[in-house]
Amino acid sequence: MEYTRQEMMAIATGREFKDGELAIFGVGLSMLAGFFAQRNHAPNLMAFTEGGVYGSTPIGGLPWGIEDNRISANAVSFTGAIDALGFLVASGRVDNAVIGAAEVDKFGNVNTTGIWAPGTEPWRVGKYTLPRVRLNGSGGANEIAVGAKKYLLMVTHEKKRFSEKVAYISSPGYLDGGNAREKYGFPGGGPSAMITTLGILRPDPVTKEFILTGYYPFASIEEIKENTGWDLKVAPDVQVIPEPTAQELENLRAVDVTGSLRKK
Amino acid sequence: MEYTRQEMMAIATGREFKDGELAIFGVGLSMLAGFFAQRNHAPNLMAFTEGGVYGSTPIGGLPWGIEDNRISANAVSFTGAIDALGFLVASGRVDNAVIGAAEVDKFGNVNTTGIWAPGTEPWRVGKYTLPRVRLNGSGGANEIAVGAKKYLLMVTHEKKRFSEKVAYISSPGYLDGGNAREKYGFPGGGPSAMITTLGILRPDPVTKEFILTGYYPFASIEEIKENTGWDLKVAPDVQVIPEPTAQELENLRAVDVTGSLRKK
Amino acid sequence: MNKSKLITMKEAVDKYTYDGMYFAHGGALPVGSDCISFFREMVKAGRKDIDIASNCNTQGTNLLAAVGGLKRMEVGFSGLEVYGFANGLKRAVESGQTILEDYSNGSMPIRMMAGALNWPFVPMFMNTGCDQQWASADDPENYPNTKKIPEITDPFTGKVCGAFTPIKPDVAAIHVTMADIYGNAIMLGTEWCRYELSRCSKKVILCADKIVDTGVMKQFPNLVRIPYVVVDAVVYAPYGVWPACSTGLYDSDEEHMFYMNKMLKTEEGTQEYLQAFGQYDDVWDYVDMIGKERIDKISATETAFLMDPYRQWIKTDAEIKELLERR
Amino acid sequence: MNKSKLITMKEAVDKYTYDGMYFAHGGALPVGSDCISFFREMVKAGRKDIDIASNCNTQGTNLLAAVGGLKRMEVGFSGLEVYGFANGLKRAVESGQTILEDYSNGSMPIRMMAGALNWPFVPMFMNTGCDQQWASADDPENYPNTKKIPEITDPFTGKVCGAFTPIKPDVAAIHVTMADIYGNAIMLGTEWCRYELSRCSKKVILCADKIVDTGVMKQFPNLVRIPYVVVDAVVYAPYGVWPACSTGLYDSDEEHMFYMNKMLKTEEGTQEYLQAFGQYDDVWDYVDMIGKERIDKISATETAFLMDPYRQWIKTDAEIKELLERR
Repeated sequence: MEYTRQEMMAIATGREFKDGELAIFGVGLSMLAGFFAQRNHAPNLMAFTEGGVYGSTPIGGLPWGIEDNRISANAVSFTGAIDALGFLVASGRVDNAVIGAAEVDKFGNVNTTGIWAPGTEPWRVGKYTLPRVRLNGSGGANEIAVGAKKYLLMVTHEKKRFSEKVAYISSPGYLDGGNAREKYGFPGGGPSAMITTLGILRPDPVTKEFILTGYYPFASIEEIKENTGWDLKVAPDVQVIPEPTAQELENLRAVDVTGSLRKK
Repeated sequence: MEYTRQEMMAIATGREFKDGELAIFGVGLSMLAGFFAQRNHAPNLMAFTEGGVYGSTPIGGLPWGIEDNRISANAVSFTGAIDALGFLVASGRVDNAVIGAAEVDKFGNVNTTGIWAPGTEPWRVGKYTLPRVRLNGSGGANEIAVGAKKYLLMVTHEKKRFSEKVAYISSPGYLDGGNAREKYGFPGGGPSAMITTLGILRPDPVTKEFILTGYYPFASIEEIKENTGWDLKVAPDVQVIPEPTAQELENLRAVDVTGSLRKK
Repeated sequence: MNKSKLITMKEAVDKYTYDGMYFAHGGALPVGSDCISFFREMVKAGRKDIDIASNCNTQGTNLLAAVGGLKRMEVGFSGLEVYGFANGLKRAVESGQTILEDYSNGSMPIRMMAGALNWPFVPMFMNTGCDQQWASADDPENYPNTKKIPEITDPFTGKVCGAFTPIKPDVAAIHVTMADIYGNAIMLGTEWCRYELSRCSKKVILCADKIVDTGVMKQFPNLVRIPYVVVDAVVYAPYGVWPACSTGLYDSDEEHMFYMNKMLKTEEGTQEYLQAFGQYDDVWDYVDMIGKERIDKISATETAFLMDPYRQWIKTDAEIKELLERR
Repeated sequence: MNKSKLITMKEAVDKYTYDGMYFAHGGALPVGSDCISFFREMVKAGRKDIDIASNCNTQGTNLLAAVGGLKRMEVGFSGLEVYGFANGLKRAVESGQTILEDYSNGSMPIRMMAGALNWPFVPMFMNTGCDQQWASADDPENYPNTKKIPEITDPFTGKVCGAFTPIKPDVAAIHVTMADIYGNAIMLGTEWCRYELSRCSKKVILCADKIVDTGVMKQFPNLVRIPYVVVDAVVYAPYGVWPACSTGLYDSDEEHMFYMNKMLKTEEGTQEYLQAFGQYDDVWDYVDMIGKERIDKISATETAFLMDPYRQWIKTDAEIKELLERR
């Protein structure tokens, strides 16, 4: 079967959503994965966006933003950001969500804020220097990281994106690992998986270090280790993740009408 | 000219509102006084209610409540309690308001919560005993007391209602007098006048004790002192308050269509 | 959003309410927009020891207190506005049967919002420097009380304000003008605390004057302040606010407001009232009990025009019966 | 409510904005519902040293940053969603010209709400335990920072959370779908932070795609989330969100979104862009500049049906000109 790595990642992400869950989707890949799940196996997934758009499905292609008319055209309710991100997400009510990341580390912390020259990261130099490249900041991902019962990290699997320690924590994962989140009283449970373009990493239940638990048919453990910036542990029961079924691909492509994931 | 004490009180209260002020009205007397002012001399008074009903005037008689259809029939906006009482009142934005009171004291503190047998008041016995008679509690008056730039107290002038110290502070006036409010950081300025069925009391600028500054043509200083539960001071420039003009009475009665104030 | 949540009033009370629960109701207004018929059903079911978070007392809490079912109430306003004191509640409080913990009409909805946000506390200037802070019915020996609304210092300015507990009820029944079977709802008139209440409660039951097609939600999504994702059950509750008013649909029934409150003044009167107005089987029976004459009178409301944009989506009683049977 | 607040875009910028002001904008969304044409007018007027509280970056802040007018920005999201990084803002931040203080999309509106409530601080779990708390662009030497979001202890449970400063801008420009001349406004689509923003700002200017008769407000008062009492000025701003979208009226102009952002990448490009799209006299000129072809294309939106209930109240350009002249 023909499919791209992006499509495999979107489908693997979508598989993590169960029917009936309350879920918030961001834009782009994350939204495609979510609406794929709704179409494929979770018809009662209750999806909403950061701005408080409820009960809608995209029309006319991938929305350009979470308030784009493409996602507003058939909504049943519009509220606001405090409702969506405050009452439902940061409060601990949301069951599942997806965060995209420019950089993650072995404890699932996410950086979407900036790229610093190696050695000049704020935590290393004890000073908030300007990033070499300014990225987009956290958006609503911080609320998801703090409040969602569980959430998924979607990341392109490249060494520069999988660091021992991120330059800047835009959205907290397990911080320094173990029970470190407890200190901050976060209502949410932390990231449940990293779904990458090569496989799936899940946190060790105790240390919270992310370990390899599955890889796609086209990838290998070796390739994944090579593309990970920390000494990646491999789960004893690591598995090959089933490739997309014909039905999954059909449903994904029905959502991805403009074919944004089919570009290799 | 024929008018009742209630009508005089409502008109005297209405005279305190200036054109263009942002004002919140409660039900009953307070609402009549406010809408009288809007009709009589303050056409741009911006009135709203505790529940967030904006831009309306009563239809078909005195509303039974601040969310009654009589006040909702021609509104331009309905929001909610946090908007009205939080964003506009407790925050310090409202220019003027009216609070009714079962009991007031010489520093303008208001009790609308209960009547205790003399000697059993919580502050006296150091214990929150049950009131002999349970009243209505503070409603939104506490937010007005805390936040309005200034506000008026409307009280029937009877000795039992004008105490040295109220049994229970439902809505804070000047507390123990002087600068006592400062300790609590209240955004509002405190009560600017007590408008009673006999006259008007205003706070001394320094001590904040309420003193008699005016009385109605049908009342006397003596009558007022007799009906006040503390040793009422009289302002050196105490004045007779002008009786309602024909136009004022006409406008008040146009608002008070059911004649609730005309009952003697 | 393809599962109907429409159940009957009796089913809702049976399934979602229980003795000792922490309950909240909304509008929670003395004169308008509260789920009064839900309270009637709870009284019919004999619910007791109820702990209530209430923006304001209504004829619903007044009735529940009158029958001795109200253990405790946190409230901003305990009267009936121009209709006077709430005799049932007043009697229960003065006799010591109901513990009444006082807050105010601004602090109660903010505490609900804090519950919705899952904050540990919420800082305010309201209710401090006065007896809402110093007097606690829950802890009456400790006066001035320092635990009900403890002081907290602003780390930026050093200013002191009050810290309040958030409100997170077990169950909330919320009156709405219109709801679809999935739980999307439109309110006409002030929301008071209904929006916040729908977000802070563990279970949410909508009591809707009208059941409508979802088409109205898609035409007016900005009016849908309560979306299906926070709702557990939808109940068809025609004239559910009676004898108080529902904006757009009916005015308050002045005669019955006074009559009901007068009857609740005594135990005997309360029983007599329940004999007359607590004996019906379902909502259709309930509407018959109110009677056509009364309904015609209260329905002649000046706010009726507010319903005009939505009439085409209203489900008939026959359609609603079918929706209930089809489950 | 009988004084018109309708003024022209130029008058609004002249009267209410000034160099160094603490400004806020809303929707504040990358792809929809921000007052982009208000930013264009500020750029025309050469406003500089602007300090901005922003839920999200938009083409408005992107443009202001590109011309060097943005001194500082507190923000939740600084990109353009699927349209990519905001090149004008990115350039200003990387060069050190604009100080960017990071928060998140949830904490920014809550800080606005705290400003509206006039709280000294607001406690949250958001943005703690991470670099929004530890890194402060305002105070970069102090890392981990302990003053930007200091810890505060819940007096009830002993739990620790973050204390945030409230936001109280000097001036806010807020896009709304419809406004009447008195300042009552209806928004279609998500509010994001516009409701809170209209309450926390000292001065509020509405930028309305359509000027409507007050009749629509009286028919749909529950849609009027911004009432006249909090509004200082109303500006007719047709296609004011272009090239982003206004729900119910027009879609985002994909081509121009990319083109504009590409041009803002350099100073030269920015000047070229302003030559092409910053040279107009009034809103009628502005609409001509966008051009009929582009307008027809973006107006063919799937959300157009959302406007149907309100069309009868929309004022024509001729009526608006008369309303402006009659002042």
